[in-house]
Amino acid sequence: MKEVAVIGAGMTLFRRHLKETGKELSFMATKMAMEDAGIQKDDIDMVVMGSAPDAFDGIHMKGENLIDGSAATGKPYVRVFNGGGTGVFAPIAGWWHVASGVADVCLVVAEEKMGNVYPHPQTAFRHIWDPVLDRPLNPNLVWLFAMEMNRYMTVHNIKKEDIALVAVKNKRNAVGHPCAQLADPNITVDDVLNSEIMAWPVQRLDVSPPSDGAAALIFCNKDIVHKFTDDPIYVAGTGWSIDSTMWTNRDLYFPRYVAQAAKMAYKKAGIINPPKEIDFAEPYDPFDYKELHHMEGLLLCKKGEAPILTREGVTQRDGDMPICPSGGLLGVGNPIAATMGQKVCELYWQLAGKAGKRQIPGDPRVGVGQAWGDIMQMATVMVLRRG
Amino acid sequence: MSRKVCVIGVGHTDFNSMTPDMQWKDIMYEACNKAYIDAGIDPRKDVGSFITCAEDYWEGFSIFDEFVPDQVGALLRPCCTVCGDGLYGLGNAYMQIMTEYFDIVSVEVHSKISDLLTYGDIMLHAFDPLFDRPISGPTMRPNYGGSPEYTPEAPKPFIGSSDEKERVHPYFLAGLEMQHFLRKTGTTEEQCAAVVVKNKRNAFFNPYADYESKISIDDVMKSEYLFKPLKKLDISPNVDGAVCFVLADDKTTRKLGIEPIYLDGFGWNSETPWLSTRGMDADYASKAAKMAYRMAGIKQPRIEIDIVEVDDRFSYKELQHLEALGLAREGEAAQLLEEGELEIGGSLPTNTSGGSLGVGNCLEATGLQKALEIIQQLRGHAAKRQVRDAEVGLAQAWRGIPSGSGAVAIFRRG
Amino acid sequence: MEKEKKSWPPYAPGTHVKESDIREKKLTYTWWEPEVQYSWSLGHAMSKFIQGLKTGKIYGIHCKRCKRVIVPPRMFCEYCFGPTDEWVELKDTGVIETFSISYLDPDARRIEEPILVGVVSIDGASPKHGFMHYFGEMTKDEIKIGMKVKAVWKPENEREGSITDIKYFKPLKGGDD
Amino acid sequence: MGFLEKQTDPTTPMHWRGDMQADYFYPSGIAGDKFFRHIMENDTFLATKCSKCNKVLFPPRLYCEDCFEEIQEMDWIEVPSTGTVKLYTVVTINAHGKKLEKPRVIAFIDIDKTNGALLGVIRTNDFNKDFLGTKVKAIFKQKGNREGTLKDILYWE
Repeated sequence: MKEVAVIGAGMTLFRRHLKETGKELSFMATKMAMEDAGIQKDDIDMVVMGSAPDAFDGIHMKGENLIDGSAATGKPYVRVFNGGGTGVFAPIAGWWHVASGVADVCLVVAEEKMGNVYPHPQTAFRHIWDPVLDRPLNPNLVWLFAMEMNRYMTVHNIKKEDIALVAVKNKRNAVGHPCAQLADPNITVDDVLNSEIMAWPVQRLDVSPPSDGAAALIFCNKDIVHKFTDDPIYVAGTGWSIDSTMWTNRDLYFPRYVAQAAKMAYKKAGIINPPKEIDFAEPYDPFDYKELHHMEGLLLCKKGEAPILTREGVTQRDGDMPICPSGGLLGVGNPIAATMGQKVCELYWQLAGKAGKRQIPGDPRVGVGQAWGDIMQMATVMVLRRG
Repeated sequence: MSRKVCVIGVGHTDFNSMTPDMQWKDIMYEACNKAYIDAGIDPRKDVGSFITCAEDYWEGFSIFDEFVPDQVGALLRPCCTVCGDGLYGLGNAYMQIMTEYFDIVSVEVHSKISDLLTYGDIMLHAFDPLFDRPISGPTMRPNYGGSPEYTPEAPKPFIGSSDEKERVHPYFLAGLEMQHFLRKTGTTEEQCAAVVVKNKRNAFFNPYADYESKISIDDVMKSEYLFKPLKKLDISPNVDGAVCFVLADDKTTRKLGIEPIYLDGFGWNSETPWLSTRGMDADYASKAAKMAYRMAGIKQPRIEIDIVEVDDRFSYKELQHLEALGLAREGEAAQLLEEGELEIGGSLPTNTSGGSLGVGNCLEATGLQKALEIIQQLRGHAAKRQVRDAEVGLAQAWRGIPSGSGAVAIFRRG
Repeated sequence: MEKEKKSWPPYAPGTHVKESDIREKKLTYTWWEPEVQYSWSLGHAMSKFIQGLKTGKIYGIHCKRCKRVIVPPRMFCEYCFGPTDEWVELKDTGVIETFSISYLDPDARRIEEPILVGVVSIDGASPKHGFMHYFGEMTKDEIKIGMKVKAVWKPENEREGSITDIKYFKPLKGGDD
Repeated sequence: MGFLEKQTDPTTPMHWRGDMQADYFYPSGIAGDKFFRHIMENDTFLATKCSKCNKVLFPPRLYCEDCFEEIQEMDWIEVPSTGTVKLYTVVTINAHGKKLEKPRVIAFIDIDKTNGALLGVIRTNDFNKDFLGTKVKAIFKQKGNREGTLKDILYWE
């Protein structure tokens, strides 16, 4: 197996609607990553596209449509897809292109244009449900999360105030992020608790917004990394896992699939005691409770302990275990697959000391990024390490 | 010493124009179950990672990946969707094994296209929305279904500008490409028809094929022009079916006591998505083949390769692909066909399974249906269509209209 | 080295478009309405399940190896990858595993009267095995996790073989069982 | 299939209808917006020239996909809305596979003074004619009715 290094990353603005086409967004993110790495199109051997449902962009086989913007014309190009998990899964696929020795330099592009679908991005989510069991009930996507959140709160007896702290933290963290859609330096817990109820217990400010955006990442083989940088960041381990389609057949209070994926990634990375050995994490936070849920799934704390850590300030950017220092999905935006920008690109920027205003103090060496998708069943985990 | 990757098990369902009694989950389960039994493994214990190749709109779900794990045996295991032909899945499985994270990886791909009622419209949905799709017809929903109500925020829909009331079938692109191929290589329509005759005849000896038939060149020539010069019988009809491959590294293969068939090389490539500037010479296939030949150490493909299965969703595609793969010179493929070299007993047996014209077009499963034939031939399990002394086989697939992407895989008997 | 000092991402490419810009047509766009219709095969398990609903019965299926009674039923067990064994008729009562009080319709438009919805685990099936449905005859303040509930069926002549043949689940009181 | 018990009554319902219906709005993008705004006011096209490989890209783009260079403002050029038929086909069926009311001729048209082409519908009543190499020009909607999409080109003749 070849060691794999990250040598460049880029991302676009995240907004509810962007004027650019999906191709153009991919081009912009790719261009930035290529500038970061200091390479040209010809240096790239292969390209991986990560993009979530075709039903957002409104283009069937949309991977094919995005080829030219992803610097992939005339190159081996493949699109991988895991629902919401794609944000971290696309880099995992990029990693195996290089780790297997098939490619030396692999570009990963993640793109999403949720603004294309009318009347609302959630219209596309109508079709994620089982056609026989669920769709006749006219479900809304938020129901799923509301049900999971309720179960999680009830089992561990968690107060909404503690969960709202996550939204506050992430929207404040996002202030230093130039691409952020919902950064807010003045938001308070009361703002979250008083926001409109969507599907109790989920309220407006508990939720990340639908967005347009793209992100890009460049991997290279360790043998040639000296050409690009003196201080490389390596992929230490990857893991992914999927649970049953039948989400009504298991207890939703704990994401066992996340634990499974995390164990796989930690084993490969040689991590035995995750809370001690991992310096910071970017768990997937489309909803504020999800960050807590995923911290527990990533084995960064015991079951039910995440809200306590949050209350104690441990997960703040200057805390012992910074969580979502980028601002996460709640602050920066949620263009499903393009959240690679917060979940993996951010790990790279933090470890390389390039995060500017968002930089975690204390010289972080190991970070973990995670995404989650499908009907509450898919987890993808990537651990990056410096030097 | 670096690993080698072998095919240790294959499983498939029958291919049928429709499968009303089986859910998509059921056909996937059947193919996977047969492949695991074939390899003699227990998916719940032995398989490290699972790959499914699918596209959302073919299946009818916004996120098809959700509906995969149970029936492939991937509960709480690494499992993912690759949006591409089955051969792409095979390539990714190869890479996963080479990372040494996994020893055994399964690749499943299926077509349940009979579930989809609006095939033409979905395919149009793959065209570029700004510069290609509008020429196919009105932007408003053409006939049935009725429009959903519009919110005040929604932009008002445009009315189609010309007098067209219907959208044309997206296969017009194949008609254009066929015209280009015929002009460039001097191939005739009769020669394309001969491909149809050959493949539908081969399908008689393939028990899972759905469109075997004894027809003459004349029958094909007399079939109606749908997209001149493309005729009705030049087009492969859609079928349902599923195929599953189980791959493993060479050490595990030996441990299982399985005679190895090596996945020696594979390649894939994509051309520009801009239809209007794409070359139309199946450049994707020649680039993918170059990559695969390099990986497999093949220098003279025409001599070293014993059997090929190339994408023949449209009759001319078989000839075009043979030329793109470097197995025939420009304009030579039709000549080889006429000389009988592409027959089962010829020097370059092509689409012995019956190809998409004989088996049916199984969309994303096309690549693995072709790879399946190669495996059966290399194992010597092809009964009446067996090619003698087949050692090296090549399978190639294209992603279909309107893409310019395709993959190639080369298998070698160990 | 100069590059290293920069804060990444150094700029944020992209042009923000407001909803009002679209309404006022400040940018050009193409509109398209696809026609996307399906007729999925139900398969043996789902077919039996919805026919059961039509006759007022909830069917589960037994996996003997895993000692699981599964609902909604399927032809194979995802835990052992073997075929499932025997059909089991379940009760139409169960327990609320989790719920939500929704003010949103499927297209994220607001509705006045909230929908009570959640997961019911069905009595007679293995623990935590159930499906999603509506709740009725209770207020949003009364509903809670762990509550016993019973299905309220549509009149027999209105049932059409669908999950909606059950109107909703209502609180189970002593005499109902 | 590997199942132990199956349905055997052929009259049992085995299908479930549904859809994935939604409507789509595609912004023209940076390059597209410029192009479509131009054809709303003019009867000519815009194309972009890559300063590196000198290809005249049509339809115009924000970047050259081969060189991956961004197109600069000064590289936009005006080209005539005429061209030559590169390839054509006569389509007789609609997307549902039914006969079209009237066959339609769809062609790739090489746009003059560019390295690009455009798909277009050719207006004709003679479906046996050989159109290859025919010079054609775009017929636009009346100015004022144009909406900034490819639909503003009614047909080619």
